[in-house]
Amino acid sequence: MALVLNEDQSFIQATAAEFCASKAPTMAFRALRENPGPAGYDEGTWQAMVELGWTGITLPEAVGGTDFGWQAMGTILEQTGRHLSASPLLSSVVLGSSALALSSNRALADALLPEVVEGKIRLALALEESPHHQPYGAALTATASGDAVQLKGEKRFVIDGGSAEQIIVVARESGAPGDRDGLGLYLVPREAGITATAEKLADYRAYAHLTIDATVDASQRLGDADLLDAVLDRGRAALAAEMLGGAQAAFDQTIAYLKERKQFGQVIGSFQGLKHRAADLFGEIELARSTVLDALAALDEGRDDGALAVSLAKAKVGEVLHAVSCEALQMHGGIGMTDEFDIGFYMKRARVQEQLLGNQTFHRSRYAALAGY
Amino acid sequence: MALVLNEDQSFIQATAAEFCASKAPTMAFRALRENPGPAGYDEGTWQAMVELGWTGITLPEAVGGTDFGWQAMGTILEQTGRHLSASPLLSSVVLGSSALALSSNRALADALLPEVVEGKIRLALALEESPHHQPYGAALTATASGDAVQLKGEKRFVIDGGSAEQIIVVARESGAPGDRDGLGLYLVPREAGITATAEKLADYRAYAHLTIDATVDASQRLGDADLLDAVLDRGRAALAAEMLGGAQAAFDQTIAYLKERKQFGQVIGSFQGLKHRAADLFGEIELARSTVLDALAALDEGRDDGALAVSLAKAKVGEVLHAVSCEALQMHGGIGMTDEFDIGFYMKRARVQEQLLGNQTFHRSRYAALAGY
Amino acid sequence: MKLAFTPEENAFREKVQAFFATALTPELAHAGRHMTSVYSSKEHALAWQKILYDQGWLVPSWPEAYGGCNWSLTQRYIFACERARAKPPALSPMGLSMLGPALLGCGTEAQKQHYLPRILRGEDYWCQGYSEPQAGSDLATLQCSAVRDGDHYLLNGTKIWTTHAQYATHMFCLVRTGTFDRPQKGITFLLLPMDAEGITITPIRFVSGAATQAQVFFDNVRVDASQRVGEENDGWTVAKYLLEFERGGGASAPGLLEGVEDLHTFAESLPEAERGALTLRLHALTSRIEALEMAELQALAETERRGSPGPGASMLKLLGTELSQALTELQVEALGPYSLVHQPEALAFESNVAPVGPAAGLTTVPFYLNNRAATIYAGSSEVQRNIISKAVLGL
Amino acid sequence: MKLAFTPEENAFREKVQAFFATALTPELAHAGRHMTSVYSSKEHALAWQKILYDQGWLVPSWPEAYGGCNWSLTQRYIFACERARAKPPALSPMGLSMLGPALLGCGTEAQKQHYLPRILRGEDYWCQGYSEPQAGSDLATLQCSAVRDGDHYLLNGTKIWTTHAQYATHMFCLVRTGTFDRPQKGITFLLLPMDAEGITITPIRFVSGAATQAQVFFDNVRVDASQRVGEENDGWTVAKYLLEFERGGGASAPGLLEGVEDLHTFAESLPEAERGALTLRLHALTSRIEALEMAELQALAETERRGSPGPGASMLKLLGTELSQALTELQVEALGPYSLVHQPEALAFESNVAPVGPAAGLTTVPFYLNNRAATIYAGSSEVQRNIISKAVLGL
Repeated sequence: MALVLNEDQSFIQATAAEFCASKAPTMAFRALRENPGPAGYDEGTWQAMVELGWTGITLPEAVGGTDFGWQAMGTILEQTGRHLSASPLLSSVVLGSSALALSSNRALADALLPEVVEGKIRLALALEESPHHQPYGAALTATASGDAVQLKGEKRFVIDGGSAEQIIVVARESGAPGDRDGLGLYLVPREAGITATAEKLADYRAYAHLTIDATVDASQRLGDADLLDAVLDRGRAALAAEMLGGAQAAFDQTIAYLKERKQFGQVIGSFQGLKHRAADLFGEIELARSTVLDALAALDEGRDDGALAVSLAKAKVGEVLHAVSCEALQMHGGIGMTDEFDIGFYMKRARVQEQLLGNQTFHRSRYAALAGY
Repeated sequence: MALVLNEDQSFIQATAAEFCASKAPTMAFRALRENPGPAGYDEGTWQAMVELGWTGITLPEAVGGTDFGWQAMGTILEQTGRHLSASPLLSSVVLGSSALALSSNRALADALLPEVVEGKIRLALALEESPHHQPYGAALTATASGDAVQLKGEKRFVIDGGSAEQIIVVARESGAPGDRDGLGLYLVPREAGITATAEKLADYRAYAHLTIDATVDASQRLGDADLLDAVLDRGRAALAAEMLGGAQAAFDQTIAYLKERKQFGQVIGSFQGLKHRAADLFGEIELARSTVLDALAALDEGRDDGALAVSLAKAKVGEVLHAVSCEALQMHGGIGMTDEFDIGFYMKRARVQEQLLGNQTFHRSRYAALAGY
Repeated sequence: MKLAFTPEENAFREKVQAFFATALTPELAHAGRHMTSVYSSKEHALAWQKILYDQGWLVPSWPEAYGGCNWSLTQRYIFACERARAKPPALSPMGLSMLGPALLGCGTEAQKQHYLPRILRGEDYWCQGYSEPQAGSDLATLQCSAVRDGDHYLLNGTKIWTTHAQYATHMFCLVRTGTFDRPQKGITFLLLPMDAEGITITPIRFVSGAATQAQVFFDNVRVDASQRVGEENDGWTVAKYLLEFERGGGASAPGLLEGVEDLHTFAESLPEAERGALTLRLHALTSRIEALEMAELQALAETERRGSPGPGASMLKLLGTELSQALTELQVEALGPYSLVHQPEALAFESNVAPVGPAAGLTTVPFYLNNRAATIYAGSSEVQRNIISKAVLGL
Repeated sequence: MKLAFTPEENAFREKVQAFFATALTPELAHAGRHMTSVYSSKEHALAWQKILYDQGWLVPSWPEAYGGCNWSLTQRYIFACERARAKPPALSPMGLSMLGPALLGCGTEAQKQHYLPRILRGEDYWCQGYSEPQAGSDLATLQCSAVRDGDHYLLNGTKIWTTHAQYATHMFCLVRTGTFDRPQKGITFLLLPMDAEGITITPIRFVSGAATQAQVFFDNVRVDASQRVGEENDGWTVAKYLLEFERGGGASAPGLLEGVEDLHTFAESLPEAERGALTLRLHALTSRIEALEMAELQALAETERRGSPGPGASMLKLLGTELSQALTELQVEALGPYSLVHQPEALAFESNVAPVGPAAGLTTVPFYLNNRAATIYAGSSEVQRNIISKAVLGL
């Protein structure tokens, strides 16, 4: 596992911290909430991220990437999580690019990845069909006829599904929903027959309900459930890093408030009841941080226990973010309940993040199953 | 449910409090630990309890009882729990007498109950054969031949099983261990073929491993699983009352210590970290008290939901006693770890009480099953 | 079922059930089932209040002379359970459950005669002016000042977190009339009309998006001295008495148990793995709520005996609000992203916008978010723990 | 497996495994598997210490010049994991893990030259004199006094909770040599032989029945001034430095994970219903311990960088001890009454008394009870939370 960040990772972290604080801070999120625009994030900010090279962090140089790896990518997402910076990093750069980069369909990957790196196209992963994360739950049908494959069905809560130019659709080629066998992942251009309706969730980010009735060439097939699992684990680890940033930010803002707010003639942070709870949260965040770093390192090192490490991290950071966001609001008292204060945003974002790509229950069970218990 | 104690119950409670504090306090328990005597409790104290009428509280006047009911009995056990007073109240008066009083074998009950009330004989219930509470787990065989029944097998952790003159043995007449059908309860005189080996547990009370090879007349049969369930629920409710007394005593002693022990120039009870935990424990004990009172009332009122109320109470009070005994020791600090202080006795007694007649896990599951979830 | 009922009590229960079955209009039933906080809108609260008033069941625990029902504890418990089942809109508590009992206990005869009937008939709609920006948990340091000027007080300052201030006709509030050795001294309890000159109201938007609370500013507002409850500088006594009713007056368990039932039903639609984990946690929560229900029943008996709830109210407030938050946590988790769908337009009565997920999901997150305030208002959980450790445990 | 191992590291692991497989005598293996607290008997601890010393692996993290191994962090982690698997008796930590590092950091060259080799060879057996009856969590108010008398100090007072005082040859202790504005000033760190005139030792019986700790009384005990570590009145600096090693020096996770493994194996013998509930809780615990393991590894790297563990040690002490208590809770519950059987006579090596339940059950409750002290000694959990909130969070 990563015991300390190396020089490259530290540099990337510092750049991301500076960028998010100045270019995509919580104030920008407030502006987006009132006027989300077509994509649900600010296009200018996104292009600036592209220019910083964030679209190529985990990709090989051959496609224009820098190959700094998932630990480096994690430091970026931790910062976007900290500042609630909206962008298609998770949807397009993490989930989308991984699906191409890990695919055995080299022709498609080599053709498209440079465009993703350059920010010319954006990808999204269309997986869920129910409100609970079911990696193998696809019922959307893929029917082959000659070289053509017809895809037909519905997808829910697709992250940035309304703006991505190309959608990676998880489809059922055989078997029944729930079967791991019989899944196929297809790259489908939006205009091939995908209709999107916005689904607004509590965090004001962009999600879409997709109605898909498209026919694509069989060469658009990227892989099966093995690919899906690998892609999802990258998404989960990256999301866990983003959640860690949110937990840290909510905690830091709360500690700052505890040092400032006075009641009973003293700052409330001097009350042992709150001090001890803050100390416990600190310890929990540190534990969560360790699991997230380990999950990212496991992906970089290609360790056998990668999936185990990822589920441990997503479950742990979900549990900690949940607790921190609740305690942050409680410790702020009345003022924390107001829309004027940022702290509530972290709670709303947290509740959605906890559900995305599997909630705590899902990942606890998966961890136990993988550990052979 | 019982909203307040009535006059009789209040009087019995006051008497029990006075008696236990003066005649069977924790000091007496220390003495017993060094020299448990043949029964594991003090015979003189026990006879004094008999004289106070405690053996007949739940029994009808026809057999010499006073018929004050389970709420009254609960007030007594709460006091014995509070002072760690050792006696065969649970084994003989609660479990044993209930088995006779609720039995359809009126001849046997009418003959023996007066003797139990007068303290001439003591009963015990031999149920468990494994270290986990399994009401229907009996493998000990009951083989009928004519009017005689041969009982053969082993029983574990029998409360006061080394001193009771008559043992109620749960035996298997048919079926397999775990089946509710096929159980029979037999009253077996010790001398009919029961050998006892003491099993010393952490709480220094008297438990026995019984080896049974006895032949009794078929008329010694008291009933089946219906009787067993009814008996066990009375035992669980009474034990819950005893545990509530233990939790209350450990809590009270801890609050007193918090008011006395000084560190950092002030009594440690003035630190908000401890104050808030104490306030939470207070609330939990009150919740536990409510469930115990309700369970006892449900037995007195013959309510349909008696078993449900009993499992709720045993699980709740077990959980609270567990938490209180741990917090009590932690809040005492080093001194709480010493044998010289009483607080550790409550923890050791608690761990055994939690296991007896079903631990928290057992009763949570039973509650859920009974509630139809 | 915690009480053994007599045939008379069973008859009473049937009567209550029949009442709820007929008295709720479709719109009120919809409003009751789509609450996004513990408050209904003023319109729905007053409409339902009028129905209860006409039935004579508006304030069961008040003295009969003032509109009470003279019900036994068991009858009140039955009523609470049936109400939880029927889910009518919430009554506005500020007049009925807070000021009313306070006036009954501390008001002058004139105040009772004037205000209590108006409260019952919904002619006056009250809000509560306690907290100030710098006086939250430390309420006693409040600074909003009232200076005596002949037979009036002149008010200056501000109150915050005032629920429904923008809809209220009247406010009861705590103001500072003097400075003494202890901050609790020098506080006075006043009643005032919200249309008085010099009052400005700024609604506060909450995390849920709703603006149920407001900040109220006083600029030389004149209040007649006859509108004082209790003695000058002794308003803390009235305030504490009222807070006991605010904290411990109700029975929260029946409503929570209904929520548990609904969730059990919903859980049956979940995939096996999700259901199992949820059910285990739901059991643990249910048993805690069952225990709370018994504790609330015993507290009801205790309140009847002593006249007011006493410091034990803090324990019930603490447990009741934390359990209600625990329940909403499970609701959010059970519904998954469906609960997080942000679709306020689908909430209105006879709305033609179809909900994205199950209809119940529409209110789940707004209620969840608003309910985070439950452990903050009327004395935060931290304040309740302080009270318990001091007033009950002597620490 | 948290680290990706190189072939060299795998070879190292095999070497360590082979060592443990052959070096443990049957008696030492028995002793290691039947510990009833974190301490082994002096006899077993020293016997095992000698074997490690001869192997050169006694103090891997010390500087090589003083007997350290110059192992990489990965090697130390591998060693910790294999030791956890092999379960040898515990080494006595007072000399090796506490005084040793303190002398290395704060001792004079003469003190290092004299004491460190004697510690390693087991010639001196140390105990720790910190707490006093009135100075527990508030350690800085300690009163045991040392008055300078020429080139000696004259000690009077008492120390309590001194582990193995009755077996120790030496004690390091904190004494008061002056009174200043802050209680932390005026404390001096002294070394003394336990056979000095004027020392009385009274063992303290614990809830488990064992008497591992003692109270030590000083009546005009003379200590040579050369036995002072650090400056006079500045012993708090040494004490705090040492406490960081006591709190954060080790890796507790590998041992806890072994405990989890054992419990998983045992759980398979349980009836279905019990197993299910236990397994769920065991999962939750395991994932916390896994996270702790990573945090410990990172702390190890941090310690190497800064030279001492720092205030983060408080977090690891807090989490490590609370998780170890959580593990023992599950062990007690899993075994049921078997764990509660009180049968100390069956514990001895080659005892001919058969255990009533599973052999593992014999130590479960004694260890459980003794381990309640883990959140009290070396600074209670409350003290660690104070330190974290002050030193780390600035509250």
